[in-house]
Amino acid sequence: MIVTLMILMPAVVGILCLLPVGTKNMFRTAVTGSLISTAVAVYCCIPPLRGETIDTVIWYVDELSAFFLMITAVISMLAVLYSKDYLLVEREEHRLSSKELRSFYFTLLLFIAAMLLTFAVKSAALTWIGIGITTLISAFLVGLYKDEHATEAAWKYIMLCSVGITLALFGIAMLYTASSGVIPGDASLEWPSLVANAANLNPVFMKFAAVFFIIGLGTKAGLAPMHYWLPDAHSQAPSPVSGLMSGVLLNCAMYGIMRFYIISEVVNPGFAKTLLLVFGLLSILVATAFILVSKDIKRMLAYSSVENMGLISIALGIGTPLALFGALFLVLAHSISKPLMFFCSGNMTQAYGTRAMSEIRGVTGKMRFTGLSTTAGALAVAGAPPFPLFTGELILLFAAINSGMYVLAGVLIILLAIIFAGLTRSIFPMLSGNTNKKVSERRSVTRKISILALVIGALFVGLFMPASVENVLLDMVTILSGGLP
Amino acid sequence: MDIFNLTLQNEALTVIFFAAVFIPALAGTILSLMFRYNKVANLIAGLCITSCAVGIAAYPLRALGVPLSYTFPLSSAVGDYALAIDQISSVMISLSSVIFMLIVVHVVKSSSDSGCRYSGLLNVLFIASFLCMAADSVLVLLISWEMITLSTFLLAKKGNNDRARWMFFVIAHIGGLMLMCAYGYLAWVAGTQTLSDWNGLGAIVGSTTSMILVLMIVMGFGTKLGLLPFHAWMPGLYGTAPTHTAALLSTVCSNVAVLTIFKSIYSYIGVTESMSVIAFAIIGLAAATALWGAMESLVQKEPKKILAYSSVENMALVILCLALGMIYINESPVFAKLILIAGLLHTLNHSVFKSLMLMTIDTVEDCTGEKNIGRMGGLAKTLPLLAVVSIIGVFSMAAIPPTNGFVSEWLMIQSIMGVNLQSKGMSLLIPLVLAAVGICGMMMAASYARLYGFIFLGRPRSDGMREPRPMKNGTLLPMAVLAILCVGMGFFATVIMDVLTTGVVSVTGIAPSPSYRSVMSEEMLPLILGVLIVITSVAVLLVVRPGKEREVRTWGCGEDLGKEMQYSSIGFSQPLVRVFHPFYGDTTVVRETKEGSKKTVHTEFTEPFVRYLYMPLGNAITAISEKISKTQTNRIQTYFGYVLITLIAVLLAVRIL
Amino acid sequence: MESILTSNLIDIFAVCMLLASVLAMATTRMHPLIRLFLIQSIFQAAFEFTVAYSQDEPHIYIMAVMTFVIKVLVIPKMLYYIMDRIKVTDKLVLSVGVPGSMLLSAALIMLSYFVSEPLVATLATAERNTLVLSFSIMLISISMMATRRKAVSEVVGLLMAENGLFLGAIALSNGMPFIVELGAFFDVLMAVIIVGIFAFRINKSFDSVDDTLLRRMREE
Amino acid sequence: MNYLEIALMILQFAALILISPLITGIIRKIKARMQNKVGASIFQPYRDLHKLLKKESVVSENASFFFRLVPYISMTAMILLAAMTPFVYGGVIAPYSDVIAMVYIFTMFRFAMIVGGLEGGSAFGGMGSSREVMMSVLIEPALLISIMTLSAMTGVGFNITDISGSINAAGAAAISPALLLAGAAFVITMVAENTRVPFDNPDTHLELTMVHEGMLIEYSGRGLAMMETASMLRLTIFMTLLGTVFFPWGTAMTLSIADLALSVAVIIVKLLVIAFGIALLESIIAKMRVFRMPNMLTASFALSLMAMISLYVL
Repeated sequence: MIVTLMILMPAVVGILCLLPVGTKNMFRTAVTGSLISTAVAVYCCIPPLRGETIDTVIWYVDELSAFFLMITAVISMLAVLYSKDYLLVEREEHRLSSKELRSFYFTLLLFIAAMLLTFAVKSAALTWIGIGITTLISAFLVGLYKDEHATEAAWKYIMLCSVGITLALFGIAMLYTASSGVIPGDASLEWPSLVANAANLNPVFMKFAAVFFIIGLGTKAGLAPMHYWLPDAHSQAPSPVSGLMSGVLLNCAMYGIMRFYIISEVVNPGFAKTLLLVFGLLSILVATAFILVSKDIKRMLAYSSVENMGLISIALGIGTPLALFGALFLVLAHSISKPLMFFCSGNMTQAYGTRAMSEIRGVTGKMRFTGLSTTAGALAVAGAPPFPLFTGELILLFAAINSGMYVLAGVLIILLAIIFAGLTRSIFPMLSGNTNKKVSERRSVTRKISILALVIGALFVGLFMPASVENVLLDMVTILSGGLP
Repeated sequence: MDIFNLTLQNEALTVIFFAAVFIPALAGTILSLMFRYNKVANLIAGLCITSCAVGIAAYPLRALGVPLSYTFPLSSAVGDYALAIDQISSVMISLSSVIFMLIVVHVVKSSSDSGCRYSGLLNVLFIASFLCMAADSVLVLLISWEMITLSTFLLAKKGNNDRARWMFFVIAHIGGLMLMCAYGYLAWVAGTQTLSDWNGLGAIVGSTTSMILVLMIVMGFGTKLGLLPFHAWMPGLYGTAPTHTAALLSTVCSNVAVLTIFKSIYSYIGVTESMSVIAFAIIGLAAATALWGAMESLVQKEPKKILAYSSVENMALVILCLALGMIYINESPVFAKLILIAGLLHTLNHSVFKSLMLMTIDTVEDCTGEKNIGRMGGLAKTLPLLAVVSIIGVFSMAAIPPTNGFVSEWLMIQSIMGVNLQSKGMSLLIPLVLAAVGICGMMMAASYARLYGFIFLGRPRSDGMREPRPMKNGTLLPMAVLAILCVGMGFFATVIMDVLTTGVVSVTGIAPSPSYRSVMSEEMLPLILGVLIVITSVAVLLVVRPGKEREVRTWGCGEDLGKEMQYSSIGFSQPLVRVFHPFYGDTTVVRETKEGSKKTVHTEFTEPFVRYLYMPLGNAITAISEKISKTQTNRIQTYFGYVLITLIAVLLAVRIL
Repeated sequence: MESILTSNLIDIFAVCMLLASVLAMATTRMHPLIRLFLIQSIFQAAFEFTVAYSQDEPHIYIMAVMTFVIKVLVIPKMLYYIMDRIKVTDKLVLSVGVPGSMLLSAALIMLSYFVSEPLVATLATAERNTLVLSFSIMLISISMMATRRKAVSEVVGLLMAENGLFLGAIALSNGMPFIVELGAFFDVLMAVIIVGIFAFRINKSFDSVDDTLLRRMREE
Repeated sequence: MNYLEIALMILQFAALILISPLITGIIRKIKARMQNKVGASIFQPYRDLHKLLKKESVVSENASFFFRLVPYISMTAMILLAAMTPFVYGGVIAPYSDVIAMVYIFTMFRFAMIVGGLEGGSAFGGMGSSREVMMSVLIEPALLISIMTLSAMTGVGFNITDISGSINAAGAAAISPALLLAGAAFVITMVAENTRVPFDNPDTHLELTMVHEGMLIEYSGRGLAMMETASMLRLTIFMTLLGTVFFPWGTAMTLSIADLALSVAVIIVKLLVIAFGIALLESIIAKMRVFRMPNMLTASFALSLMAMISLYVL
């Protein structure tokens, strides 16, 4: 019951925003609405995180989904908070009419509701439908600006993701045929029952299901050869949306792959792992190349999301408990660092009016707060010490070495070093130097709060790991390695 | 000692000690984030000085038997934050804190670049280096090592030297990643995260893997110490960064690196008989780096770059000692102990005289505004006190007897020569190493003579030199302390050697019974030699008292000496460049002067490594990424094609494999 | 009421659907493409009807009716409407050429036979080739999307892939649980509506639906 | 250490310092004789020094405090070395005469002169120092390795007196390829270090030839006197080292009068022979071009290296 409330709350707030009320209190409703829905989501996630899974006809929330739900709720709340002032500026510069503003909030909150739905549902098909809906809704968000770039990006986004989703649907069909003989009736596509008797599913069908599922959802998660929609979509969408998309939307697809990974590892162990390893390495290689070449800050951040998704899939591919712990930690780290960097780049692009990194100079001089937070963001994204991505990469390297994959560790070192070089080479010159553009920091509390919250959150996750959080992660590792909690 | 309850006492003392070290520095960092104006900057620097002062107490506390080991309640994702200061690291921590404190005092006094941001980052650097030396868990070691890199990167910001800083950051990060792998593997083999329980892991792992691990650890730390392939960032960073950052980098960070390499090789991995192959490799590399550093430092155009290469050379000698120790430890442990003491003593001496020299260079730059050594000269007449302090520094760098530089060089040569190795192949090594040390020693002495001669002596070559601004009062204090320390450590070297012996014995586990003194030529020699030099010079002074003097313009064979009549700094090292020509990447450049009529000929020295290794590597990577980025044709059809091809490829692979 | 008649009918309808998609690969104009999609949907409805009839599964009847209503009546009407509104040129630019497309589809069919070899071994004889057919329809329609330059042709390709998918699902295990199929249907419908909206936008901003113009997003 | 030994040591130390100008005089005299010139008397150096000590020193205005210190540093260094070298019996501060310290005291003297040379700010000083730098970079390692070969050969550690004592005791058996090679390298180093003919012409002040003179050009009066004595003392020390360490046979091992007398006679003969050798060398070979010097110096470096390697390998 609480789960349905959690999912419907953002939708309701979205509809409220449509009321023809002044923009001032429309913002107010949006922000307070998202605050309440996050509170409800957190309240709903606390019990599963402590172990009592919610298991009703439609909903199934165990530690894994609660972990993702929590991340989605918190990050989307910060995104809504950040977008309040971001859109005010957009309206002032007449890039968006107030009607579009209102429809933006409606679609944004619907998008959040769809994402919450994906994590909470019990049956694989419903997860698939949830992912389908998020794609369709976020297409509107990507195509918000209605100029040809945005439309083209949205078009590519829908078409490629729909192809991906169709393949995933075929994967689910295969999954159903594999499980229909074994599990009677409607339960045959539900994650818990699938995990329960995963042992006696038909292995050949499961192999095909794995291939289609991983390629289908891989397109959605931005794994290598199918990731080409990601940079266009993330660079054309407004910054809060691109922060939300790369921070949380990619997690939906990764969540789907993880759920399927649990089952497929029981049926034919090692099959999904090799696939994920191959796609992971390919994504990091491609991301390295593009990070070095790209000139636009948001495209570079999108490629670094591709790289992070590659890291997570490699961690899944290694499969040892330490690697799975690393994968989950990387998901958490990425969901915090990437939105932080997107919000900071949002500040910069709005102030300087351009996304080309070569034209943005002297940020710390002119905009002190953004300068400081961008330094933190850049270090977080590049994987420098106090921030969580460094610890995540550390765990991944430890796991790779412990499971004897020295060649993988060697390749990872080289690629991570090049990516580190590429990112720092482009971002840090933007901070130093001086510019003759009239640029000033926006006097907005909400913007500062959201960025500050992310910086503090990143530092906390990076340095400390209280025991309670550690137990949750360990429980999830047991789920991921096939054991029912 | 046992009059009061020792255990309770120690526990409280440890907590108080660590709190007293960390709290002022943390307060300084937080303050620096909030405020921007200068009054607060001095307060922040003051906080940093207090935490350094407390840091100095590490060795005395450790000597009194207080077990400085503590685990923070909060744990991190990869293990908990544990600190433990053992015997050898307490020595390193105390001395590095002394050096750190003096440098920060100089920063405050010279206030050449001491904004809030700068002193805040100094606090961060101190915490990071203290943590790294006192690390007891793998995570603390790796995170604090990377934090040192990060804070140095941010500290090095001056004007737009982004390119040099970026190169440093990337190379140091590559080193960091290598260390991650090495220590990750060791953590897995040892099963525990706490470093103090690691000993003799080499035996479990087998000789070839332990050799690879040693190589990775040495190269990992070598990126920051400046071992051969990784040294190219140093001249760039030292030249453009604020001098105090360079001073901290070459003293505190190098101490941290040497300490951790020493502990890793000798106690975590443990040296076995079959590791001599890697020892040979490291010796070869260290000798080559030392020669390279010496040669390049002779032709640099900026004093800070000369000192950068001198750091490369000195650190290479230290690594040479550590590697030689790996060979001697099985042949004759007593000499292994001697060479390890020599290596560690040289690290301490190096941090003393290098920080002294870098401070003088900063004061020179501050007072005269000149950066290029070719336009300096004649400063000794106008700033005599500075000249006195820096001549002591130059003497100790050039290993002239009464000073500490001489002692560590003397110990090094003794330990290289003393041992008589059984196997023929190994003993062939000794003459070559001795030749390398000899040549480096003299070449560095030449480059220091050039450094001192062309800054302080001769006629001023630019108007900044003719009337330099007076030194800010108080900047001389830290330099004077360091100069006294240089000569003091030269005289009372044996005291420091005994302190280091206990540390070396505790880490390497060599039997303390035949003390290193038995093998040394004459353990009191540094002191006696110093005293003798003083007595003889006083005697000579009395016998030949300075007579009447008449000051006259330097004789210029008839007409007065023109500006160009004086020797130039590149001209000074030109004979040596001709002797060692194949190693220098020198190109002669003909440049039009402003009036266009006169042409001037310059010799440009580019670092051959940058030209033949870094540039091609960088271009290759960008070329490959250029090719890969061509795959993004931006037409949606090709993207569908990619999805289709991946699907077919995977299905075929599944079907065939 | 399983009988030889129904199993033959099932095979015939499946083959006809494959034929429709192969012909779609051959057309060079938009209207016949949509008409072929319509034919394929009819065959698919018929196929579902026969399966429902032979398996006595009530929900497959509803599936057949819904397929007929949506995919035969509603979607083509919408596509035609879109085509008229944005006055797009009927000519379809093929990047591979008709003979090339035919060879490509033949290769894809052979490939799907080769690839689903292990899968087919475990199945009863009846569904064996329907699975392979659905496989090849999907691969052909994706390759159609990859080789046609028109935005609307991509939509048709996507819809044909859906048809192939449903063919496979129903053939293998008498269709998925009902709510799943319902969800899938709505998803397809939503996709077409949104694609329609964006087609208008593309038309407005590019004043043509030719994808070659969609190349401004180059990486410099 | 009874009083006789101490008295003898001080006497020997004083004698070494006092006779150094005499030896330079003798060398000049022999060289003049060979070039059938009469040449100044052998006591001429004493008179020169006496004259210089009384003269007023003219100092350039650019010279800093270090300029006045250099003569004292060099004198201290050389006196210390004189105290260390075994002359008739053994070094004055025998237990502390460490070989490595001696090499570094040589470097101290050379370093002070190089920096002193740059003081005046004139081209001569700069050129002298830069050439001295080139030479010393190649000499110092050769010196270090050749002496180290001896200490490794005898294996008695690093005390110079013990080394010469053990070679002396070994007698004829000590003559090994290592000793001969090290001796040859030491001879070349001696000639190069003291800037004798093949490397630099000590008699003239011609700009082209001068290395050693270039650095002394700014000095006058007492400073010059001290620098001259220091370089003369250096030459004598080198010669005594050659005599008593490389070919030590005959130096006194015990304090008996007979041994002492014999060792005094032997040392005088040795010094004269070496002086004659140097003078002969100077009048046969012409001065080498500056950039041909490195080949000769690397030859000496190679010789010393081979000496040490032969010690280990054979």
